[in-house]
Amino acid sequence: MKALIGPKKFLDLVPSSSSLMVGGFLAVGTPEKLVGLILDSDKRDFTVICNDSSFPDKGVGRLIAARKVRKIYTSHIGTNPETGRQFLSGEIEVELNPQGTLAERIRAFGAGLGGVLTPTGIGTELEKNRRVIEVDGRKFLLETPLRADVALLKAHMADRSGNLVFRRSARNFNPLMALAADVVIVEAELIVETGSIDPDQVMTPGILVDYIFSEEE
Amino acid sequence: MKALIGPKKFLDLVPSSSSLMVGGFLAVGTPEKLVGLILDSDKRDFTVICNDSSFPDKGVGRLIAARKVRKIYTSHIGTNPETGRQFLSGEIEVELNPQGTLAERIRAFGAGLGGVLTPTGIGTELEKNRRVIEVDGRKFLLETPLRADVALLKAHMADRSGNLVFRRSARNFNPLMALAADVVIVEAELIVETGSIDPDQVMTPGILVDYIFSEEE
Amino acid sequence: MSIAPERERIARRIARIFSNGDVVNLGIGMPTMVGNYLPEGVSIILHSENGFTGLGPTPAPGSEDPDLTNAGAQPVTILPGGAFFDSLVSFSIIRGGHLDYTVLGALEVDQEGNLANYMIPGKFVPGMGGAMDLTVGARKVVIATEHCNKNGDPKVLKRCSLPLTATREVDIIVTELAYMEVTPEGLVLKEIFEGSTVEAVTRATGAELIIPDEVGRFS
Amino acid sequence: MSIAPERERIARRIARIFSNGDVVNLGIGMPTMVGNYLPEGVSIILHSENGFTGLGPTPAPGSEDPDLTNAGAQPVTILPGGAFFDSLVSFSIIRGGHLDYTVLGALEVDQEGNLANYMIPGKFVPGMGGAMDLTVGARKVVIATEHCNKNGDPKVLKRCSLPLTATREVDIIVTELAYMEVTPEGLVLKEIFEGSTVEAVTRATGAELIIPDEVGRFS
Repeated sequence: MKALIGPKKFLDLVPSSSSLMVGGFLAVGTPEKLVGLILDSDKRDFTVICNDSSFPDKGVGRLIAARKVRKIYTSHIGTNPETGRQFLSGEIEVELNPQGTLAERIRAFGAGLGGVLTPTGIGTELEKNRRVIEVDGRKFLLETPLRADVALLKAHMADRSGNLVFRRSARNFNPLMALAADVVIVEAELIVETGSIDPDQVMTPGILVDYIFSEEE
Repeated sequence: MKALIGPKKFLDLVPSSSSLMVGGFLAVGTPEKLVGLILDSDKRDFTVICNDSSFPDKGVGRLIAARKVRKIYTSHIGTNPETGRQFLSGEIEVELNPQGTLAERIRAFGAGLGGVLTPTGIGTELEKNRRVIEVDGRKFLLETPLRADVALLKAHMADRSGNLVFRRSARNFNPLMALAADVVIVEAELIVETGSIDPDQVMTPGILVDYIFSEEE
Repeated sequence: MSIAPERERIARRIARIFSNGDVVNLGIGMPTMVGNYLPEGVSIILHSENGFTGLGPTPAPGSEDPDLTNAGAQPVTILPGGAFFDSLVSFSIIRGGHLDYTVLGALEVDQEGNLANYMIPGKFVPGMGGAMDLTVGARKVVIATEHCNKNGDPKVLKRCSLPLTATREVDIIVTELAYMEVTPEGLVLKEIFEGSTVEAVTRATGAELIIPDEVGRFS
Repeated sequence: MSIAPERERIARRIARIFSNGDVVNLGIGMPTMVGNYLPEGVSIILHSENGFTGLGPTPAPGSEDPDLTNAGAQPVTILPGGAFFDSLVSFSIIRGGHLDYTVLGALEVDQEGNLANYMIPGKFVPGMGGAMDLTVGARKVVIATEHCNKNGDPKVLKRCSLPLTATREVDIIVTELAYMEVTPEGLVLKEIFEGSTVEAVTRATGAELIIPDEVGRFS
């Protein structure tokens, strides 16, 4: 049985200056309640790892608009003018990663790898900040693991053992991030009893989840 | 719609001396009908990539007992005395890989990576045949991609678009191999119409599958 | 949704590239339109990098599913035979060579097959999203672009000047004026818009064009 | 299934290592027995490297599911709260540090925490299976082994002579005579079997043992 946590305990788990992986693709699959709690708190100076910086009024975009993010690792900031503005003015640090590379780096940490060799980015500016390793005469960039203190996931359904089911395109980065953070917290649309989900249909095994958010706690 | 193929067409796709990835863990999740067809044919000299060499009377173990395998990439041969005997006498070449490394190598090819860095095997005999790469002062083995000409998968259910659902612990290496071979052939317990499987519950997307085996063809 | 005739022409020409059953990723913007112009009898499977195959049309108003969007966050549908997966599998499909085509826009593209489409330093830095992976990973890369930018300067160049998305990966470039292929010998002008001339196209192009004896026409 | 009292003793002592809720992978053979001796009130989650968590007991005869076996191909069950996954996820869990413990057998184990358990060159070459990954990846590695081999030679050594499964990864060694911990200072004898003596254990051990002032007893 996983601990159900309410807003107060949740905020204790995400101190200022901590690093947060946040599921979602343009806010689809982002745990908006958890983001909202951080937004309404005095917590700040977060490092965020997320596919994109969303929109100013959605997902992690809200944290950026509220100037709570010091650095973001992401693949795309084009939908949030506030990220671009803060980036050009030096208020926020942005490390742009190809989307597949971002996924591989998160997975690399989660799977205990020292890195992966990818052809993506060879011959581009990315080469400047990466080691180039040749295998059988072909060049690859060495991409190193990415971790976070806390992962904030959004699931369609969680059972009380932490097993998760995602829905439609809201799955995206959520299952990867479940392996790559010290503390994994899930916001689920439905919380069901252990045994309610066919174990073949679990998308994230419960052993990877630490806490399930519940407004009733 | 994927082509349904019968025994004759199937055997045309697995010529002698080709390399075969075969799903299964001690034959659980191995397509026994496809293995049986190869066994009963005059095809030989295969390279096999499989988690283990199974038992002499099951799965790929049958191909080994029939001396149809020239080389096997695997993690374990202890359950098939015939593999050990042929290995010690020099009749079969065996490349032993840690099971997780075998999975990563297959995935690396399937995902277009040049390789992955793994801590597994550091300080062991495996170092002799691998490049050692240091990242942040920690040593890793560079494990390179593994591919095959043909992947032989076993699914519980396949729809006519090639979407696959596996069952229980028969899943194992099957989903990984679906990305790592030129030709992907599936033997399914059930073949259903397109649209019968909830797209959230598909475990291998149909675009990765080339042929569905059907005895009726 | 109205569409400029030049953009429709590009989308229509690109749509004729595909064979039945091809798996294709269409980038945001003009490439997305390509799906509307497939010839009779040709059906392709669209891959959406946020996590599924079988991308279908926009849902009827009121039946949108907030959990089902395309890579541009617009509500879409999934067709029978489609499948959902996570971002890791999505990009394994992309980088592992499991897409037949990707269609992407360009800021600049050049005769060596280099592409620049993700940033203008100091001005416009949206990020590469999935574009670098798509360009490197898809079997064939098709660029959909206006022949010239808003200032009238050519976008098809000898050599890109902006930061590259990928090197030597582009296979086909389609503009409202020309259908070009990147070959080991250079950039070949295979077809021109029926309302234009080889001379006019050459003049509007910043790249060295190889002009075969027979140049086709498209409309 | 009958079990030698020495092996039962090892399994029983190891079972007392775990805390409630720990995620544990038990190797084939003696380690598998550990699950039968958990203290009252302690429930652990077993990971099976062939692809699931929530490994449960052997099914009743006649209700075996051919698709549901443990890593030794024996029919098993899955408990409520368990989940199936593929081999990639299974070993991501193992290597990514998501297992609290693995319990493995040994051919040899030494005072530096090195383990040899997958081959005897020229004689016995079963392969490492998942053992190398488990040893490197699990947070704590527990070795379950007889103190001496069939010839009476010690299996706990100064330095392994057989090819290594992993270097410096072993944390705890439990035999029918002793419970030992690998520390930065060396191998510490924490407890001995109540029917033995420190001298007898020291004599049967090929490693240098650090003997604390207080050595515990187990039964």
